[in-house]
Amino acid sequence: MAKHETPLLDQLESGPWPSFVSDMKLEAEVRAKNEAGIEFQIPVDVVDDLMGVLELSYVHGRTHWKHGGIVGVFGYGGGVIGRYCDQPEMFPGVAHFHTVRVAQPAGKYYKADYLRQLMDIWQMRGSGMTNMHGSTGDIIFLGTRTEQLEEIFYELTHNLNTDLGGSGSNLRTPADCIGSSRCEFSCYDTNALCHFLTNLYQDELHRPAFPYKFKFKFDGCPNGCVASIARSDMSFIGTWKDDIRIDQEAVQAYIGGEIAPNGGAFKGRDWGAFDIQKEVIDLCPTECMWMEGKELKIDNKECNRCMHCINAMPRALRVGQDTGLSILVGAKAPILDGQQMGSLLAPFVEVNPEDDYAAVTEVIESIWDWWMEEGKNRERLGELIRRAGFQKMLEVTGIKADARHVSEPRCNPYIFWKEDEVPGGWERDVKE
Amino acid sequence: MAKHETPLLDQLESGPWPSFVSDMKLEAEVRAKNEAGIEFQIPVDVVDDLMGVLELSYVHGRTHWKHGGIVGVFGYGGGVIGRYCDQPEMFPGVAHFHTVRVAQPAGKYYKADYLRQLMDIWQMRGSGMTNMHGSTGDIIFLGTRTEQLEEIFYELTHNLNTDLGGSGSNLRTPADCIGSSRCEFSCYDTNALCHFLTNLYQDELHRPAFPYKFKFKFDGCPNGCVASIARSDMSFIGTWKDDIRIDQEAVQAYIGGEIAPNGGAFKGRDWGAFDIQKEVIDLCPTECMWMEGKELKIDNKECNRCMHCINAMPRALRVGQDTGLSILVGAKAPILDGQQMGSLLAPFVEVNPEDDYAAVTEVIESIWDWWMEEGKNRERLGELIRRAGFQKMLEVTGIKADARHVSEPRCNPYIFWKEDEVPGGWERDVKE
Amino acid sequence: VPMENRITDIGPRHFEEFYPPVIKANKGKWLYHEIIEPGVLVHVAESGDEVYTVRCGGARLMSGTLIREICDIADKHCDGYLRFTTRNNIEFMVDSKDKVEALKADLKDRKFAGGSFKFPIGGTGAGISNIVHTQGWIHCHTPATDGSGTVKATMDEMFTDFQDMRLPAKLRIAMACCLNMCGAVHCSDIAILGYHRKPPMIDHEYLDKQCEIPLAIASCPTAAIKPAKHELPDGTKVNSLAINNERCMYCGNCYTMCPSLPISDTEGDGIVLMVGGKISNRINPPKFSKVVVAFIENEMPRWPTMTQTIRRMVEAYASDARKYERVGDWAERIGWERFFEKCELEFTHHLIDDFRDHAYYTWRQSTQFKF
Amino acid sequence: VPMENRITDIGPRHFEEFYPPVIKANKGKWLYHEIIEPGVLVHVAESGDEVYTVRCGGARLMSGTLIREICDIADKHCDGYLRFTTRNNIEFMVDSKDKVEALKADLKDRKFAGGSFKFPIGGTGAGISNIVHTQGWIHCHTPATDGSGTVKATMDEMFTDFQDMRLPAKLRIAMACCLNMCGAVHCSDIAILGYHRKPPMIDHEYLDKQCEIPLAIASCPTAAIKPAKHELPDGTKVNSLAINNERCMYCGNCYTMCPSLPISDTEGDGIVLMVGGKISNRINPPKFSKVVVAFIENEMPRWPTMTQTIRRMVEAYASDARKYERVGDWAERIGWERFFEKCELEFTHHLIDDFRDHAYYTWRQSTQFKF
Amino acid sequence: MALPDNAKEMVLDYIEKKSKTKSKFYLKDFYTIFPDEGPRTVKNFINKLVGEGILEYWSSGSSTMIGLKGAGKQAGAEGE
Ligand code: SRM
Ligand code: SRM
Ligand code: SRM
Ligand code: SRM
Ligand code: SF4
Ligand code: SF4
Ligand code: SF4
Ligand code: SF4
Ligand code: SF4
Ligand code: SF4
Ligand code: SF4
Ligand code: SF4
Repeated sequence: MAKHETPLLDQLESGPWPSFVSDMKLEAEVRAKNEAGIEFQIPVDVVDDLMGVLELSYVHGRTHWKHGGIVGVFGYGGGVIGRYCDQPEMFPGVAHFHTVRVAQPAGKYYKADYLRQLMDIWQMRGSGMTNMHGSTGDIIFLGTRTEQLEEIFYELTHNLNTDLGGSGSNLRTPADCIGSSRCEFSCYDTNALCHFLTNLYQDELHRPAFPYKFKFKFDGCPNGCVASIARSDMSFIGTWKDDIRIDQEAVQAYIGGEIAPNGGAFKGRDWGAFDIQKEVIDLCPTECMWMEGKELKIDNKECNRCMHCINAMPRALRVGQDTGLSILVGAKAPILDGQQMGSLLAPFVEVNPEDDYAAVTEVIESIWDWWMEEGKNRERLGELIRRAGFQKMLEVTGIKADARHVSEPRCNPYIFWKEDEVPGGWERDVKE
Repeated sequence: MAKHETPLLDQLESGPWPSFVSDMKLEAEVRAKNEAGIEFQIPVDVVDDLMGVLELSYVHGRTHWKHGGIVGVFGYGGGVIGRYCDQPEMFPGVAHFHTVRVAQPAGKYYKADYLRQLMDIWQMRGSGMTNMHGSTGDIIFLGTRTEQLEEIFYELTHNLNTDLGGSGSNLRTPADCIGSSRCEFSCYDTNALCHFLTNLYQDELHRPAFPYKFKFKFDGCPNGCVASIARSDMSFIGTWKDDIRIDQEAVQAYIGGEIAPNGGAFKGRDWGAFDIQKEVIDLCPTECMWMEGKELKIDNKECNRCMHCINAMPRALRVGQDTGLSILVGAKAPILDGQQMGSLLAPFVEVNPEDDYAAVTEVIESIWDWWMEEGKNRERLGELIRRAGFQKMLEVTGIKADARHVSEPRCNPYIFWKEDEVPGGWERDVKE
Repeated sequence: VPMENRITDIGPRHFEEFYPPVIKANKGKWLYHEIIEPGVLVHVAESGDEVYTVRCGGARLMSGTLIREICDIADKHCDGYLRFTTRNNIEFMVDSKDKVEALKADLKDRKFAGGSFKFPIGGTGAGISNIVHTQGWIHCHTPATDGSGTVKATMDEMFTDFQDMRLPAKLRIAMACCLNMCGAVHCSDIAILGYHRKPPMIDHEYLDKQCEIPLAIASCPTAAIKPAKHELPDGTKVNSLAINNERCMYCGNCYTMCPSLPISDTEGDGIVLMVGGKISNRINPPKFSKVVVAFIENEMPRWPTMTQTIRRMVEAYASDARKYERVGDWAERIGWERFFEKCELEFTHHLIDDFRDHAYYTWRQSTQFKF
Repeated sequence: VPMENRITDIGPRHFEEFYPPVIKANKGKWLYHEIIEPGVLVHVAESGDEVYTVRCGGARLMSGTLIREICDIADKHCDGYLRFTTRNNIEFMVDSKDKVEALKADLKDRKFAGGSFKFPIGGTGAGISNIVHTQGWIHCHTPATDGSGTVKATMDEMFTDFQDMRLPAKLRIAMACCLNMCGAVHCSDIAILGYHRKPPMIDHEYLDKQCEIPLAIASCPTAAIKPAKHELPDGTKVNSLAINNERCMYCGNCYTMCPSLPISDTEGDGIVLMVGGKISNRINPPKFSKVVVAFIENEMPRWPTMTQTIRRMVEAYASDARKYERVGDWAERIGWERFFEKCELEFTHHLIDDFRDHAYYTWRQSTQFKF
Repeated sequence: MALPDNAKEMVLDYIEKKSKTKSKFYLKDFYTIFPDEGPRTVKNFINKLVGEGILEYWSSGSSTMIGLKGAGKQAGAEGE
């Protein structure tokens, strides 16, 4: 028998999409039965109470959580989000209900035994409920009590060789697309770079160093499968400098209808025969492609590497071989000055594991130095750039201004000059 | 003999383009000779001194004028711009050198006798130098002394049936494109509307009523030949609601090369044979045109009246017959918040001389009422709209919000709600 | 606290431990991929090796018990390997085509007691993938709606498109339960956003006891909060706060600092819908989503007005857009005035930007419009 | 002051008095037009009537004597009628083709003593028309360069394009001598803009005598001016002002209110070049001009660096753009990185927007760029 | 609503009060003297006082200010 009636939630059990309500009921039941004989460290009916408070929110149309101040593990500035229920009497199981952010492996690859070990800890010491995964990328353990936090941390680090993720004014848990591990488009090894930088900057990740949060995300190519351009203060997106590789035979196979366009992504509708002119050449944003007889030609100098042709004909076209990444900075959610996407800072940066990605870390660290110095409390990098000016960022990173930095030059003429840029300076004799 | 040496200016006498230096020398010479026996009311060598002070500016790379607060004639708040030379001893002829703005006729049509009468006044009572015309549209009389202002005004009004133009915190002299008087594209009679409103609002034009300047400009169609969208607080641009008229025979004549495309505007280069597909259909921004056999078809519902096809084939295509105008508001130069173009306020307004253009004046006056009430000192309408919000303007003009008001809906979710829009209001019992 | 032998700063596990062998062997040497059917991909390497991926949806609010079931499936079919995608789908990978059918069949068979699929296969190509979303009423203190519930309701409605690839392009739906927008909601084809419409209430009685007044004041981004004395019904005077309601943008920042300033309100809270954003640089640059519905009431438990509005937009898009055209590209091509018409949405004054300087640039500075 | 019989508020003369008869008769009934050759247009009416227009350039700084000559020409060929265009060209209209040649011949023959044409025919179609401009050193108190001089130098350089129609589209050049931009400089294909680069000087000795200090303070849009006491060399203390140079945007507003704050400076002042603006709604909406050269020194009397830079841009445009493509459309199609290359211009940090909120939207939020 | 009978005095008082710091005012400044009146009424009244020669305009060219006839530092420098 359910501890609380949940008539509203129950209506979310029907329909084809996996029902979180059914899943919670399952977990509640498993806990109640406890066939595995787990020594639950938090109330056995925690999931029942979680459903109960959620049902109440469905009745009221309002949340029943309160913010939870500073809870976490000793010496770390983040990794735990505190929460208290505002109806603790009704739902004692979730009166204290903090989440733990656990660092996910790059590319989000797992082995079953590892996941089971995680659940061994979590079903004993927490609610057993998770988010796989949080929006930033972490494994989210959803709901436990303060006294369990150190225990969980101990077991994670000692037994699972796994650390907490980030929260607070820290570097947040970096995340990446699957990259070259399984994607033919990837211009660099996202998993490797993500893992390397995550480890290199563990101190920044765990101990507040910054005015506010800071996020890294790694996309292997401009398709942006981890949405780095929208969700990271620093976005690393693979690109290339040389020519798109063309397999002319495969081009013909696409034209001939032997290969489904776009890796078969449009199979659900009859769009008619593939028309390379209409579907590829005419949609190329730079108009740099054309057919010369049976040959597809690309004026690579004019290509802006938008990926369209490659996406449309992955068996015929491949990204170039002189690869690297572009760094864009400042993406963030709308609070406070409106949403931002990342702005291009470094058009092409070498990705070289041999020298510990020196070209990449140099940009990161010069940006951090500046932001740590100039950023106000709770000012994201993107906001600082807007406040201080793009020019200032170029100055501190030593990157030369370039037309690639803008989608268009300024349309207002309000150019501020520094005194030393103008001959004669500003102090003059008015009587002259 | 020239009064002042002008070696730098002299270098602007060569070259094919009309030389203002030669012209000034001519005027100086004519004055010196005074064959017409004019009783000059300001120094005979005023033009020599004007050249002298200009030469000095060419030597120094700096202006030699100072501002003067003179406004003009009694009871008028504008029409004259005061100027004093900062080297009055060297150039006594231009020590005081105010300009007079004279209202130009709509369409800038003139008859010789009228222009001569104007010059009769001006060569006697001023420098004889003019700007034909000022950027706003006035006839500019360039340079006279204070005591001449009333005389000039008297003669203009009594003898020439002509008034001063605007300056200061007034309605400025309205201006128009040639419109239907000579242009087949015109969707309304710009000359008539411009003249009517200029006269209707003479009080606003001559006596300060506003927080700052206010400009009207009238374009007969979206080609914008008087640049109203860039240069007027309120821009009236002709448009139509029904279908573009097509003469299919003329279409064929264009295709056949019998008529030069675009009214012959491209005759200076061999662009090859006219290609209706490439040059018209493919360039139509809404892609609403196509050939059906020998017939050119337009899906007029999708047309946004960009004028391209009509411009390209003026003998085959004509604007519709259900015409009116769009009102755009807020254009201005960049000082203070950056440049603005006019923003669409009223997509379609009837132009009806029968009822004294009531539909037009209604919008004007509701905008003025708002701006006079809410505008800060020296705040242009465009700035007020930005400060108070587009919504506020819709409210005061009683115009319904419409997707046509935006090029895109807001991308931030910062929607402010008014208390009465939200059920339950803002005062609630926290204890409930 | 067990401080002995404390281990810190070790980061996540190394990814290579978790690579399926075929991935490890062919990393960086993949030649191409194909979506064989919705939810099933093959990637072919230079070596000729293939990896078959079966992708299935999951509610990312997931129990340990379900995770164990996932592990069992991985053990059974995939030597224990699996991964999660960036949109919270689960990917089971096998190294030969033979193994695909059994895996699929196994996944399809598994259902929850309530009848829903545990592991619906899909989410690839020109369809609708899983919705990325945030906490909602399950864990956060500032949500204006629920996350898991709105997502379940929407995915039920969109389910055929999760398992099909009939759309003109990928269509990404994202959900965030408040203005903080924990996710890429601001760049999604369709975004569901929880939104408050009322300034916080003030619990004068407890405020000074529970909150540090200067911190509460400082937390407000619009400087809408000032210190104020308040007289309680019983006549006692307490230190409290006053909120300038006109300036408040309902962000809830103050509630984070001070529990006596609750922001949630049954009638005030609800849903904003945004559309037309995208992330990829394909054909054209990334775009922000635009607000097209200023407010929909919270209709628990299934938010029918919201899901039907989304459905209308998806159908209008499906029938009118061109191949490869994302929702935003389509709206821009036909013009926003047509978008509202075709989606049967009302344009209201709330949708006109009035936030800061940039607002101006979203108004129409042209005579180009459609009647 | 002759106050007797004072007449006020009568406005301009009625336009109909000045319509040539053929215009009056066919107003609103024009069918089409054609540019017969550069500078010569015919408009054909429904009635079959035709009006031939010969357009010629003029320096808009124009003497009464020259205006009388214009009147003589109008009398001789056009029954006394003429008009000015919105770009300060002069239009002589005749009602039959027969009259065109004599008119043209007459116009071509008239030259100034210095050798320049008085009435060069041209300014139509896909060429360069007259430059709209402002006062400059001839009359204004805040210019950073001259108007008439820079225009004369530029039009001499562009003269063949005034008389030809070889360009891909109309190319409009505008000139304004200071930031106030008295004209549509902000929306021109090419804009010449006078620009100060130094804050005003302060003439402490005269300031309090000449200026009302509160008005000077209030005039500053950036609030850079504060009251301050100043000690003159002779030891007397005077009321004066202090300017925060870092905040000053060199607008000269303070000089308008207070002559003791001169803004002009020989080395500080010069030219900014902007490109890519347009007004018409043809094909795409109007566009603002963009700053592409942050500063060029004033080189009197002929500004060779400026005119050569403009020439380079015009030639790059002429050879690379497509038919009907305005300068801004071309730059956007090829990408601004290519624009700078093709025009051989250096991109400097000054060209990156840093003015207010909107600046952000001009940075590149994409991986789409060309190497 | 009509302006009070002593409207003229109120305007002159206002100018007098501020005369230590400035001699010129924007039209809008006068609105504050008659908070209940519409902008047009005040405008017409002020312009009437100009017509009566009590007040006078001063122009920056771009905007117009209003003050007591002959007042202000540069007034003497204007005209001849
Ligand atoms: C004479 C003229 C330039 C010309 O050479 O043609 C002119 C001249 C002046 N303008 Fe202008 N403006 C002239 C058309 C314009 C235009 C164009 C237009 O009206 O189409 C604009 C841009 C459109 C606009 O209004 O925004 C223009 C925008 C300005 C501004 C910037 C206003 C703003 O809100 O951004 C100022 C500065 C100000 O108002 O303080 C200004 C100020 C001035 C002043 C009065 C300088 C001053 O602050 O004292 C100039 C007096 C010059 C002189 O010595 O005579 N003038 N001014 C134009 C008027 C002639 C006429 O009546 O026909
Ligand atoms: C598995 C995953 C990466 C990961 O590390 O987990 C992935 C994998 C692939 N993406 Fe992606 N993308 C993944 C999230 C994304 C995202 C991020 C997001 O949606 O949050 C984007 C940006 C979406 C946007 O623009 O809003 C994304 C935009 C693309 C695109 C560009 C599509 C477009 O029309 O703009 C391609 C190219 C294509 O589809 O042709 C692409 C192509 C691909 C390919 C074909 C790459 C390859 O060769 O393997 C992969 C299979 C595509 C498919 O599922 O149809 N992937 N892809 C992510 C699967 C998410 C899911 O479960 O649904
Ligand atoms: C758990 C998570 C949502 C989820 O359901 O997945 C989350 C939850 C919270 N976010 Fe977030 N954010 C989460 C990813 C994001 C993302 C997405 C991302 O990182 O890719 C964003 C948008 C990107 C960005 O950083 O701008 C995001 C933007 C915010 C913001 C707005 C920050 C801004 O500068 O605009 C806030 C508000 C704040 O910082 O005060 C915020 C604040 C919060 C807080 C801490 C609320 C608060 O102020 O106390 C939420 C705690 C919820 C809870 O009860 O656990 N969260 N937050 C995500 C982290 C899980 C993980 O570690 O994997
Ligand atoms: C005479 C004049 C109107 C007036 O009231 O004085 C005028 C007259 C004509 N314009 Fe214009 N335009 C005139 C200023 C303008 C302006 C304003 C400006 O330049 O300051 C514009 C906006 C320019 C811009 O977008 O920056 C303008 C944009 C057009 C266009 C759109 C061109 C485009 O490619 O965007 C057309 C259509 C066309 O040329 O095919 C047009 C077409 C025409 C036509 C063909 C209309 C007609 O059927 O009579 C006229 C002759 C065109 C020609 O000269 O090639 N007119 N035209 C103006 C002549 C100015 C001059 O002396 O050079
Ligand atoms: S971002 Fe590029 S490299 Fe990464 S998974 Fe997507 S398509 Fe592959
Ligand atoms: S990647 Fe994009 S820009 Fe480059 S050739 Fe292909 S379609 Fe064109
Ligand atoms: S704006 Fe239109 S109507 Fe007016 S002159 Fe130009 S083309 Fe003709
Ligand atoms: S006016 Fe413009 S939008 Fe309309 S049909 Fe012609 S080219 Fe197309
Ligand atoms: S979006 Fe808002 S309510 Fe939802 S998890 Fe993030 S901070 Fe909490
Ligand atoms: S909700 Fe946000 S804006 Fe409103 S008072 Fe609280 S902190 Fe300020
Ligand atoms: S642009 Fe500036 S300097 Fe030139 S006339 Fe206008 S206000 Fe004077
Ligand atoms: S020039 Fe302009 S910004 Fe500088 S001090 Fe003067 S008024 Fe202020």
